[in-house]
Amino acid sequence: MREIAYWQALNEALQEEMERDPNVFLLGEDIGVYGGAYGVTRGLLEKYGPERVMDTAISESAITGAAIGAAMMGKRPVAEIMYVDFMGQAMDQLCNQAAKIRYMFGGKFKAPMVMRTEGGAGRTLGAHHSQSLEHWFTGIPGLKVVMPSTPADAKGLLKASIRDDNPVVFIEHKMLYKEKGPVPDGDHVVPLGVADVKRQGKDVTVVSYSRTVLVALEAAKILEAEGIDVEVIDVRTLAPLDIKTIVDSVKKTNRAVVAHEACKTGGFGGEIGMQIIENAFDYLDGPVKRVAAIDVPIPKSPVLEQYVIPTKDSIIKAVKEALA
Amino acid sequence: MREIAYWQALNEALQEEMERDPNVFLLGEDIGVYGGAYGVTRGLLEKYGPERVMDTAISESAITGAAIGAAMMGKRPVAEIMYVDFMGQAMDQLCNQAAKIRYMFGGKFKAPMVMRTEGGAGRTLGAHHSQSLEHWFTGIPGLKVVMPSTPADAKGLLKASIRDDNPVVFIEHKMLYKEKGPVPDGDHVVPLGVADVKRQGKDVTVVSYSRTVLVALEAAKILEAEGIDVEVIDVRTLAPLDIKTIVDSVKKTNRAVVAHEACKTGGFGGEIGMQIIENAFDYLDGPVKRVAAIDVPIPKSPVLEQYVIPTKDSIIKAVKEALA
Amino acid sequence: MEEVNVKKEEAAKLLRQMYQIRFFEDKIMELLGQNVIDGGSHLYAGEEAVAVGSCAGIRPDDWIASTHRGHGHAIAKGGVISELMAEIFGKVTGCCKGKGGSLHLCDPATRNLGATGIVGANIPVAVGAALALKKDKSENVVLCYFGDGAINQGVFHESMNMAAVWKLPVLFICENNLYGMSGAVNRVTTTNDLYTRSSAYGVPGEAVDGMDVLAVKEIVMKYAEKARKGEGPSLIECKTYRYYGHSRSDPRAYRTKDEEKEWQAKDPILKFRSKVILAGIISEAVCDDIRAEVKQEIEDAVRFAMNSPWPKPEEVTEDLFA
Amino acid sequence: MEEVNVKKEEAAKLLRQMYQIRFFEDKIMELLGQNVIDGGSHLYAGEEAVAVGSCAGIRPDDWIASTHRGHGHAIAKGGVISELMAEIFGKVTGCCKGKGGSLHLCDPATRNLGATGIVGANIPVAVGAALALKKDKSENVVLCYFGDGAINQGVFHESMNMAAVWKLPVLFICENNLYGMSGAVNRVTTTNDLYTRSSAYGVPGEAVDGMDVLAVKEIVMKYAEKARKGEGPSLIECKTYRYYGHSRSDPRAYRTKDEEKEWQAKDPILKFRSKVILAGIISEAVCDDIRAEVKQEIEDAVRFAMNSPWPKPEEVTEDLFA
Ligand SMILES: Cc1ncc(C[n+]2csc(CCOP(=O)(O)OP(=O)(O)O)c2C)c(N)n1
Ligand SMILES: Cc1ncc(C[n+]2csc(CCOP(=O)(O)OP(=O)(O)O)c2C)c(N)n1
Ligand SMILES: [Mg+2]
Ligand SMILES: [Mg+2]
Repeated sequence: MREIAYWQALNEALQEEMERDPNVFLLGEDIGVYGGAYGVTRGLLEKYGPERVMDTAISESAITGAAIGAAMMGKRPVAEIMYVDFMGQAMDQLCNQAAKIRYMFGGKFKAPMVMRTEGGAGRTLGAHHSQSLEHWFTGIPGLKVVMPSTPADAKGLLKASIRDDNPVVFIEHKMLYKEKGPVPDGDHVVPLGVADVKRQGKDVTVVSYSRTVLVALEAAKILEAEGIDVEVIDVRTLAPLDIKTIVDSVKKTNRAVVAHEACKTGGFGGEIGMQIIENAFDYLDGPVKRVAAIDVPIPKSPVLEQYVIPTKDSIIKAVKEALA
Repeated sequence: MREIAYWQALNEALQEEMERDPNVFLLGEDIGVYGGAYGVTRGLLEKYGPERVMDTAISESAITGAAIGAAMMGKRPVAEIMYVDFMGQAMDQLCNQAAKIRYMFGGKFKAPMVMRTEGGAGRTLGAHHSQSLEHWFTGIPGLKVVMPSTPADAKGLLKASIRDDNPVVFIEHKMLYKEKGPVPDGDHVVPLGVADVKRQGKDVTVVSYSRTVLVALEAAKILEAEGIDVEVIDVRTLAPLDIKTIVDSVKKTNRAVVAHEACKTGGFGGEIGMQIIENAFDYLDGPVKRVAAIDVPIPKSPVLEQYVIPTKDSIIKAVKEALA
Repeated sequence: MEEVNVKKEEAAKLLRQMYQIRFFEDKIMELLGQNVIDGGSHLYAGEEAVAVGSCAGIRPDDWIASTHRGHGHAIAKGGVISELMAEIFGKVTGCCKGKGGSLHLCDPATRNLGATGIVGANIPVAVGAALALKKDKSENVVLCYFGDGAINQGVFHESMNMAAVWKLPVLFICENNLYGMSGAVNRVTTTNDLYTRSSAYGVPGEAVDGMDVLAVKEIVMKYAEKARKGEGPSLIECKTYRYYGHSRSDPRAYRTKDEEKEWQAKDPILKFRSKVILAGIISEAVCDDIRAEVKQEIEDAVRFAMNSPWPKPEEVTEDLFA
Repeated sequence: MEEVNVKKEEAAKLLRQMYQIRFFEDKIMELLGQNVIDGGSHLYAGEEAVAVGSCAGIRPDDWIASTHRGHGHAIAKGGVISELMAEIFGKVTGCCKGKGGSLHLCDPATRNLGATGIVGANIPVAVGAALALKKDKSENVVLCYFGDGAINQGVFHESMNMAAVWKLPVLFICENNLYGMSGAVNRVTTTNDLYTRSSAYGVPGEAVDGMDVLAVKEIVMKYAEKARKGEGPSLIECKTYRYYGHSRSDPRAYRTKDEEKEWQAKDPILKFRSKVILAGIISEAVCDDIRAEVKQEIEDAVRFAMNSPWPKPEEVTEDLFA
């Protein structure tokens, strides 16, 4: 299979969906000539023109609101918020308007829109450009939340998100854009709400998403050499969460570790862990373990930044504790 | 002990702290002549004048930012956001600025401020005036989060919050303002970060906060008649969470139920449950149970609203399941 | 004698709609007082000329975006009164199946994009709807209502700018009723004339007597035509007044009884009614008939709402996802 | 000959500060290119006259609130260059102990309230600081910097209004360098003259040549005096240009080489330098000395940063709570 980078996969998804459906359009800051802060919209202005690739002012609330209004009228906006850290400005529009429009209006309107953004640490950008804020959205009924880890998933899930009739928060990871991976040809769509077993194993289940999946896979490889067989589940869609796939795995391995880059306290890992407890308590040989960022804003200093976020070593340690 | 209402207890706390420290001042919408949407600031404008009780325009971002700037300069602002539902407008200022100012500036500035707000369902106000959004804040390192259930705690915790050198999100509950309870005379301060065992019991631990504590106490009373002895823990401060008190209780009862009015998925109950698992797994006779709102926006219709949020019946049911 | 530029049929319609709003709101106040209904309702009484005049100034297939004080908008745009009433009760026959309530009335059939409980939050949504219209090369426009208080929300600024840059067919209708909840316009801003804010965005702004239904209609028609021609947005400030308190419990300590009387003397319904009678456009008898019919209509709506079933608990999870 | 209204000592200081900023930024660019440092740095080269002129127009005990493009502000306000450099490296000797980085420089000692990575987010914070000053009946003022892009954030609007209503001692300094990241002012707004936005709030607004350090100083002094006297805020638009791309990877496709050259021809340092030499205020030799000294100072700062230790992992949880 051909290998392309994550950013390219996203770019393809946008192009293919824009070709397929004239109602799809993009709006956001610096997505036109600039091509997006991480290059995902490169070439699209040239191809589709300024009416379908709309550069905006630095106005995250209005960007989000405009997407909602257009979506209610039958368009399929894909709005970009440059960093998830800037979602603070868009929270009312996203969580009070987009998420609730269908329900509070008794099903009479819908808001089929995608909010593309990116998050995560790793580029030593400090406290305002490195966060993992998915927990803001996962606790809001009415939103779907997607966080792909591979180019193939990035493409397939973005296409599914654009076709979904609901608001989808689509969070990419800044350290993944240049990662390459195989992506199937043709209309590659990955359904929302379906987790993916990225590695089969029988000793312990590691549940993760976004970049941390790759870290978990590295850890699994190292542990393999020590005779520990790790199953790695990529939830891919945090909301709705495919708890069945996770529970099936835990019933097999009897041990679970949840790993993500968000802070430990209040992060989505607690939710995953709790659902494992609720659904597979009797199968567990020990407590569910969490590997997550230390509870601080992401510090600038490269040494501190690396110390704060999960590494393969911290996952290895947790897996061993889970097996102890 | 004298009995006063929750709103009065809060009002007393504000008055006493304004008397004690001239740096304390209030700002927010309709807190002056109007006295606040739920009357908490009644009489304060008359007593302290418009320089210490500052009515603002409907500008939640600027209210929050102004509080931060004043706090950095040595003031002790208590800002009011009328409903927690309107925090969407203030998220950047609160979570990116207030929460991070001390850390990202290497300790060189601090932001001693209180963001008072209220939340919860029960008045059939619909999707935009009934939410429980504490999970937005509990996942942000740098914020303290307080949710009192009784007049005494409301007073004592608000005083402690005002004296605290960090940003504190103080979330009241709209259905509690008129609830009366005993409040000690004098300088009644309740330290942040300390849970309170609101009812001793030996069979099962119910962990809760805010209005749901009262619901849990009602449930406990009914269960008592059936011979089930429930311990009810009011965490009071969600961040920092006093996990020790919770774990000590679970070690005694071996069974835990977490109950709150926020949505189940992504709510703070998952975090509490997960921390119980991490700290007391071997003491548990069964999975931690959650009682929480159904995962929908709060519907207007009174029948649906009551159906969505936890009731004493749902807590009783969960306790019995935990014991089964 | 002042020339009154309205045909008989339309005069009757405008009067009927204003009565509908007034009696609808008076009835809600009564029902709240009797604890027949609960929850918050922000009543539109006193401001009828704004919603009715502005909706008369656009076409039936144009759109509106409404607010927390939205009953008047929904009625003026042609919403089914009994369904609006049932929604405020929280009944399943309501326009949102009882899930929305007073703060969230909506109606795709009459092209009402719906109300929001968050002050100012409909503004960027209206801009987005106008963007969709422009993309479709439609001739339609969007009326976006909001209050004097909402104008101090950040989204107002972002949205005005976006609409101006993209020359979108949206009319920003500022309902300046002098107060937010209690905050007087001239104490929370540095002016009483909020239309002047449009100049910051290179957008035309104009104030109008919001107690005069024909004046409101006229100005909205003027700017709607501009918008249809691709000339972009406008900001229209309607000077008006809400008769009731912000909500039922509001003792209105921030304003005087004199001020209330002053504005009641400019009552939009009485004023319009006497004007059209005086001009011989419709007779007093016809006006009285309309009044009586509307009274009955509201009673019927209440009965409809009362007799309607509550939503069933199983329905609670419906309508979340499409 | 144009009259040059500056004393020798001050001219030397202004020139020195502008050189400090220029060479600091050139050095950062070099270090980024060599991968000696990492992370985002938004460079201030080209805009020196704005920070230096405005800080010269206020008192040492006045305050500033800075932005993502904040190195220049920190230096102009008198920050310790080596500590600023070390912060950008992420070293423990940095002004924020390595926890902040380029986007979060701050310094209570020089009354710099700090920079934020969130566009516009410092604006309400500056308003709050000015509120505190007013409460204390202080004569001090706050300078609040932000870009042409930030002016389209909702907080700008809310903050301007609040500062106007409360007549707070804050000067809003809009650094109009023609672009956000790539968004040209006249494509994301309907004007090129952003100072005009102040009128919406009843606040005075004025534009100034942001390449002329003395002009900037003068206008800031004028409005700072007004603010000290309780006359409230002002909006000062400084027309300027950033020489480098938005960030290192920016190919600058949104602007032309010609435009860049045009602005470089107005270089604030060269312009000021030749002006003061021509006017006989300081000699060319002294200017060259200053230049050389600053070059050395920057080299020293880099050495200091290089030789400084990294923060220790155990320090990672320090400084979160007071
Ligand atoms: C963002 C937000 N802040 C505050 C409120 C509370 N609130 C509801 S209505 C209102 C006053 C609104 O004033 P205005 O915009 O003038 O509309 P009016 O009620 O006068 O029609 C306030 C403060 C809210 N609903 N949303
Ligand atoms: C709220 C927010 N939106 C977007 C960004 C990304 N961003 C960083 S700087 C910048 C451009 C800012 O433009 P301007 O305000 O003109 O300042 P300049 O960089 O030109 O000095 C953008 C879009 C951000 N940091 N914060
Ligand atoms: Mg009003
Ligand atoms: Mg700029």
